[in-house]
Amino acid sequence: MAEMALLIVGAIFVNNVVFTKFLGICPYMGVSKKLDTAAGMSMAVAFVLTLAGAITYIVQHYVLVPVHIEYMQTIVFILVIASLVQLVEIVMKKTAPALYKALGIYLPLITTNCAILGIAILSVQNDFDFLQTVVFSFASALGFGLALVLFAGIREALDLRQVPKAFAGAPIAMIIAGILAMAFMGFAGMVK
Amino acid sequence: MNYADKFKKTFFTENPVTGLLLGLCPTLAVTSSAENGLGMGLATTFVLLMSNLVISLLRNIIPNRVRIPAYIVIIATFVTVVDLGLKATLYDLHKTLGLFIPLIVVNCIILGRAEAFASKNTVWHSIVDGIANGLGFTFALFILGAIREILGSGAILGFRFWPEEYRTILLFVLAPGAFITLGFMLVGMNKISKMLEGK
Amino acid sequence: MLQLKSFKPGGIHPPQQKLSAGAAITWGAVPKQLLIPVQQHIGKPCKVLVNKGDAVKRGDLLAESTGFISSNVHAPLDGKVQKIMRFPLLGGQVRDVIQLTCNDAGTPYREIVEKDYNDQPVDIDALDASEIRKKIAAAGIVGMGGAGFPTHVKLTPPDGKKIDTLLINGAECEPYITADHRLMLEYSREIIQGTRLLQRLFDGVPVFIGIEDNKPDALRAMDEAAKEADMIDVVPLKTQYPQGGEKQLIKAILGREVPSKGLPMDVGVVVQNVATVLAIRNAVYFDRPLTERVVTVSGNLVGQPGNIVLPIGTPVSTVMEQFDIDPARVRLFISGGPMMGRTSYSFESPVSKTTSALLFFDETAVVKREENPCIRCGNCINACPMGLAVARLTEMIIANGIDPAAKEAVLDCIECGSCSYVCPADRRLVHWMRLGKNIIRREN
Amino acid sequence: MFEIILPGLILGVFALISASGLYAASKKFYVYEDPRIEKVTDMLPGANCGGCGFAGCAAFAENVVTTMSLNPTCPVADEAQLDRIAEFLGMEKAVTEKQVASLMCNGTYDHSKTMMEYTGIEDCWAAMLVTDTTKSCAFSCLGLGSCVRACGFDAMRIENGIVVIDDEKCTGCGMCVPACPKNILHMRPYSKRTTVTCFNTDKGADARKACSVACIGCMKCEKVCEDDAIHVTNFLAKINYDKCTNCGKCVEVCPTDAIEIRGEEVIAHVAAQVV
Amino acid sequence: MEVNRLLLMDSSPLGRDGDSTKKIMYTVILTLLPALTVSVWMFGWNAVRVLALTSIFTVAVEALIARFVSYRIDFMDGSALLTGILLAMNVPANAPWWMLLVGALVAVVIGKQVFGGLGQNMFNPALVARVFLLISFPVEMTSWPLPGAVDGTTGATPLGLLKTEGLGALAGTHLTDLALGQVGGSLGEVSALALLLGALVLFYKKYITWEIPVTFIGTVFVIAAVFNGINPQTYAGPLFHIFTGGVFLGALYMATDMVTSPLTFKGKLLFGFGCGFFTMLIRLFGSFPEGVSFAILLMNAVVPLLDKYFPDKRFGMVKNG
Amino acid sequence: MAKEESVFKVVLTLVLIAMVSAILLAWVNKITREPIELNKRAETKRAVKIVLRGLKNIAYPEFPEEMEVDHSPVKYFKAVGIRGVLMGGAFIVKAPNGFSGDFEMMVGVDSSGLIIDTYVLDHKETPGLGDGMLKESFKEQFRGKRLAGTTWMVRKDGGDIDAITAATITSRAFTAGVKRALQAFERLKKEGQK
Repeated sequence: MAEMALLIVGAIFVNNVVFTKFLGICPYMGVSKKLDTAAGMSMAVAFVLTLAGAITYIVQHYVLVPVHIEYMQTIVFILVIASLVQLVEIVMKKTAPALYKALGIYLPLITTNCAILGIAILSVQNDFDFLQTVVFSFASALGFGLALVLFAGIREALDLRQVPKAFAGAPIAMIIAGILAMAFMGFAGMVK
Repeated sequence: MNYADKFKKTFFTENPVTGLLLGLCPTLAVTSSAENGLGMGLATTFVLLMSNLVISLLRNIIPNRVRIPAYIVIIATFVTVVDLGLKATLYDLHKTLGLFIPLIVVNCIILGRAEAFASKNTVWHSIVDGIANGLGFTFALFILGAIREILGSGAILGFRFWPEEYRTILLFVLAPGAFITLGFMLVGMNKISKMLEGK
Repeated sequence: MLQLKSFKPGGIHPPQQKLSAGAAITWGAVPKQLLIPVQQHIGKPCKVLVNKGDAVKRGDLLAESTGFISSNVHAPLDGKVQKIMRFPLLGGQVRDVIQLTCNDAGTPYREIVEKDYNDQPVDIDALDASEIRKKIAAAGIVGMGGAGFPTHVKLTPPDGKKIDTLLINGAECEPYITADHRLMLEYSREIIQGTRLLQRLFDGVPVFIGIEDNKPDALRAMDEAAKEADMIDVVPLKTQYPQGGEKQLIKAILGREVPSKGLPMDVGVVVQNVATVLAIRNAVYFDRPLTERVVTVSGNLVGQPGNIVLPIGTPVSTVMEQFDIDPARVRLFISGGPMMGRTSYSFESPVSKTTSALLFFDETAVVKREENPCIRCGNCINACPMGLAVARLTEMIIANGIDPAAKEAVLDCIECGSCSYVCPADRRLVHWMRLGKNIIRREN
Repeated sequence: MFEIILPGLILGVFALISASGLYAASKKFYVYEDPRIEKVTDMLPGANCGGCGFAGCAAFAENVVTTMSLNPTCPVADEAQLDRIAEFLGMEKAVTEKQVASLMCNGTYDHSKTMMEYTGIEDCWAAMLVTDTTKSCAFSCLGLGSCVRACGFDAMRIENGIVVIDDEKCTGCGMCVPACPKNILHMRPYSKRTTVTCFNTDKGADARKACSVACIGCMKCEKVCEDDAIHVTNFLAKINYDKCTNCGKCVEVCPTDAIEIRGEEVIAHVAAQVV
Repeated sequence: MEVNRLLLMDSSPLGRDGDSTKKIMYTVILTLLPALTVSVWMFGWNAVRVLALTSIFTVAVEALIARFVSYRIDFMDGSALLTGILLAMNVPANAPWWMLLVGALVAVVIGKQVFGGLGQNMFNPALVARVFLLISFPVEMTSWPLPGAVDGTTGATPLGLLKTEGLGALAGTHLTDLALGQVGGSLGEVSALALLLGALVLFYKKYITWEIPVTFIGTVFVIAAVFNGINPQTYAGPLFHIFTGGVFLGALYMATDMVTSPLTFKGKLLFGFGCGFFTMLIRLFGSFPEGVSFAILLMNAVVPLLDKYFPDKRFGMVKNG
Repeated sequence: MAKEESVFKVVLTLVLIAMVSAILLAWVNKITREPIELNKRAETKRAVKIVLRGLKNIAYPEFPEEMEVDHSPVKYFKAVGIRGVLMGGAFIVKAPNGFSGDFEMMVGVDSSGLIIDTYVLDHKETPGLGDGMLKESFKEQFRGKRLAGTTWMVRKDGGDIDAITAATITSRAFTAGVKRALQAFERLKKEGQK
């Protein structure tokens, strides 16, 4: 239990996907202009990331490893993830239009969210078991969501302030991310 | 197509990184030194070139409905080729680039160019486009890596600016430094682009 | 010691500056001409009934109300209509005014007025509520505290709104202004008469007269006058700005909070200013329309600050002559108090039903305000009697991105000026809030 | 050989599952949406980068189709792609003549008297909350630049107390018109260069007192106009641009210089083009 | 009547009280004097050197920006000076000059001016600089001169000792030493009482309110007490935790920084709680001995959310009308 | 845009592309497998050479053997002399609980149990801080030490090892790693004597 807690804290704070692993920066920059979109994106990522974590685990351990084609990991994972995302989108659109309205529109963006593939590969590299993989994926998504929502809040507030023209937009966003990354370094060493 | 113009564009005004803000994950992650930046940039250029080439060749064959999965498979193939190839030849570089080689797959630049350009243009043009964008990407990564390396470890590509005993600003080779440096670099590149356009 | 009542949240304590508190109400001479604004109330504009060259008598209807929320305008003096033209009013608006040349220029104004009140009052006991309301509406009475909302509308709550308390506003919290203070001292009996009339309108509900404790003499006088009246109590209030705001007064005296976007009647209360009550009394007792009011004349350029009865439409320049004010030295001229009053640029502008004070300042009293960046100190929020996050709201207004939730808050602003007053960065918070309200209204 | 064929087969199976799955799903869970949205999505670069502010290319395309506007635009697509989308949706610019904004006021500091020192927020609407005018004329341009800030094309500037419009930079977007609280900015066709530079509806004498170049409603222009293009109502001349021919006669007869004709060489140039 | 001077037209209110940004800034600086005096008494001329250098550097950097980047900046408004002094209070007394220069540059440029200057920044500039330095120059930033030591001997802070050597190493440290500042640390970390003395003035002037300091210190106290209660052998006591390190400096002067703290009552409570919580999280489980600066920076990032989702009750927001 | 595509074509194209890709990859994998293996081994070998330098006439196996010390796997290359005598060994150990987790290091020990040198194989310690363990000045103190006679703890914890400034945690992990390697050697020696 304590181990799981550490895994979760580690994935959210200590090794935050965005601030220390540099994964998912594109949506982090792109979808963080408004809090609502940021929250929607976070939920969509959490959903897909957890699902993808589980499926890639199965693929890795029941297909790739037995036939010794670990080198095909990238291509198989991305194919699985891309299809999964599209499938989820299609199914959700029909069966749960309300949910689709809330999450679905972020789904296409997720295919190119490297956090999904990155976390899947990291889980494999860390030799996680199935449960660990799922928990790790979900916690990483929470970390991503935390970064995204924090950042969206700041950007919304920033819209109301007088940022110099040269820095407005992406540059200031980067610098803020830098300061946040600095602050997150305070958690270093918390999880061995 | 005016090649000089095209290259100027992809290096500055429409540089994938500083102009369009694409492919930021590898940009930030591997630029703790100029060498790493260069390596990642070239690896990406290779994938970009090859995928552009193949996709423009197959552009009339691939059905629309499975376009994206097909492109991704093609891209992933070349990424794996690079991965294996680097491991076989430049083992140390591969070790530092690590996780980010497979992630070239999801680098928005590649899929973006595949969709935006290669799927609609001839092979030759797609090759030029791939090289231009790849080099633009490499250029940005190299500059970013160079700045961070000079500030953070006082050296670049093995050449030291000041003696090793002197302090360097460690933060620049760490995660926060990547963001902050890129932030300032965006400002600088914008200024340069404006100057170039002003001419 | 008894804890005096006051409102929460917010509030500030600007210097009182009640320079004219000791000066009894004076009466000037009839001016040569009057410039009577056609509209002196909030609501539908009036229809002008007179034409160029018409001779009018004191009390004649000059402009007629055109709807329920509208108010009549009467001639304060006998005279001849010279012209109807655009003219800058106090507060900077350029509006239609009726220019009236007075027949009795130079005669003491008091004589003319007192003639009216020497008659026997009408038999008020014979009047029923609707007749009283009718008389008030006919007399063109509007809220004389500053807002200028037609009084008869306020006194006619829609069906279903039960009024259980009547408040008389004698707080007069603005610095400098003493007009209501003097009225309460000198006309306490008449005000109580007016109050009882209002009480009758609402079936004898309890009445509280709220007066700030910086006017002990007025408190005593009103207490005395209210002694024999039933269910009329004088409530001393702890001095705090903006105690005179309707919502704040209700909160202070009754502890009730008027809901956002709501009116006092939503919590069963009607609030009337003492000057308005006096006007109501005169209108009902003597059928006199509202054609004059007491105005405080003060400011650092006024040697003898005082309170004077002025016929509506008197050009300010006439008052300045009477108070010996050198126009060349005036740099800042405010109608109303310094917190909520408006600046004006023409000394020819006329006094209206809502002009409570005329303040004249020279260069030395002017604070030149350069807006500095907000440092989010939160003073504005602590001072705001409406509990608004002023700093955030103004940020949104400036950035032109007022989010839906914030819109309601912006519209709640009562423009009391407390936030700007305490802002260390000299930000024009009230002005921005007013602009914000304006933007929201334009959107709708 | 087997070690090479096996991976091929495995990935082939994956592809088969994913392709047929997607195909089946898209059939089974088919939801109608505007087919144009998909078409527009196809025309976009498809980077799904989110750079436009929308959640992906499809969301952006939906916005384009529903609002019929390419604003906000896609930062990745090039001109040609955007043009293609515009063409597909039939959003080509109407071939009507370009409109430009023109100010119906010439109340510079020289022509009208400044009545006060306004020290409030530098914004016309804000000023209107404090005073109806800053000059002797109640209709005049406040010169605080709300329109300048509303103009996205750098076509306006404040000069000598009034706003000056650059006809060449003006794109006729009309954003400045509602930005003016005095309602004195109006749109006119680019080629019609004759304007009444006054909005004062006071009687002649009052108007003249307020501003030396005010329209006094003397009717001279109305009489001299051969095209029935200028009429005085409420002591103010107004031009009907459907009829005006830029003849300039009204300008000549106006006793107060309240009618202006702008850049005559430009008119010649435009005329030549029209022919 | 002819008027030869134009009247002023402006929106109400036309009066103002006497407070100004400058006055606030310089008052805060003055209230830091007791703490500064204590640190000069402890560390001697070195403290004066650090103070002077950071002050000059920050003001100079701001002046240069005001001069060369045509942006409306009043570099003497006291905000740069205050940042400089707070930065000085966050570094060891033996900090080399170049580190202070880097710190000043980071504080003014990255911490403040890139956001648009005074009032626009999201993070406390002095803390941005402190954390920047801590990460960049860990050696210089973690060797603290001992108070009164003339020979330049350095040692760890009590928190540093706790982290690396466990509770046993602290046997000789008395609480009174901690409260008065008789321990190693940065200029401002040393004397909690002197800081409190200065802050009393700020409370009186209402420049700071009780919510953030009380919840901040309270949270630290409670968490420390809980852990100390569970295992007094491993975890130090609550009084140790609040008197040591930067808790007082952080709670009274850094977390309460007007620009970067929430505006609302509930926001302030949560902000203080978060600062305390993260401080203790890092102190107890992280590898940095001290977490105050990280905690405040983190909570700075949450401020927009707090302001947005925990607004104060507006007048008239009553239930059932 | 193309008209409605048939299921057959859609599925077939994707499958074909996938298969071609996979076959291509399999082929690339086949030709690169050997060089990659060589590269991996070359690195280890380089390390072994460094940490066992100065030992003459020794032989060690191509692939490491494995054992367990403190429940942690230790890989090692046994260096044997001409007559099969144990001349030393290179031990790949996990240094536990570094600043950023465990890291892998190699320790070379000679026949008498003295440390020859240390080599860090793969680490994520903070650059400029924790990576002080790569510096000569730090590594020097370990050389020539043996398991006995030294308290294998950093000075702060009452041991004999001078920690890297401001990187006590890394030093602690490093020291523990070295100790582990030495214990492994002792075990090896005992086994050899049996």
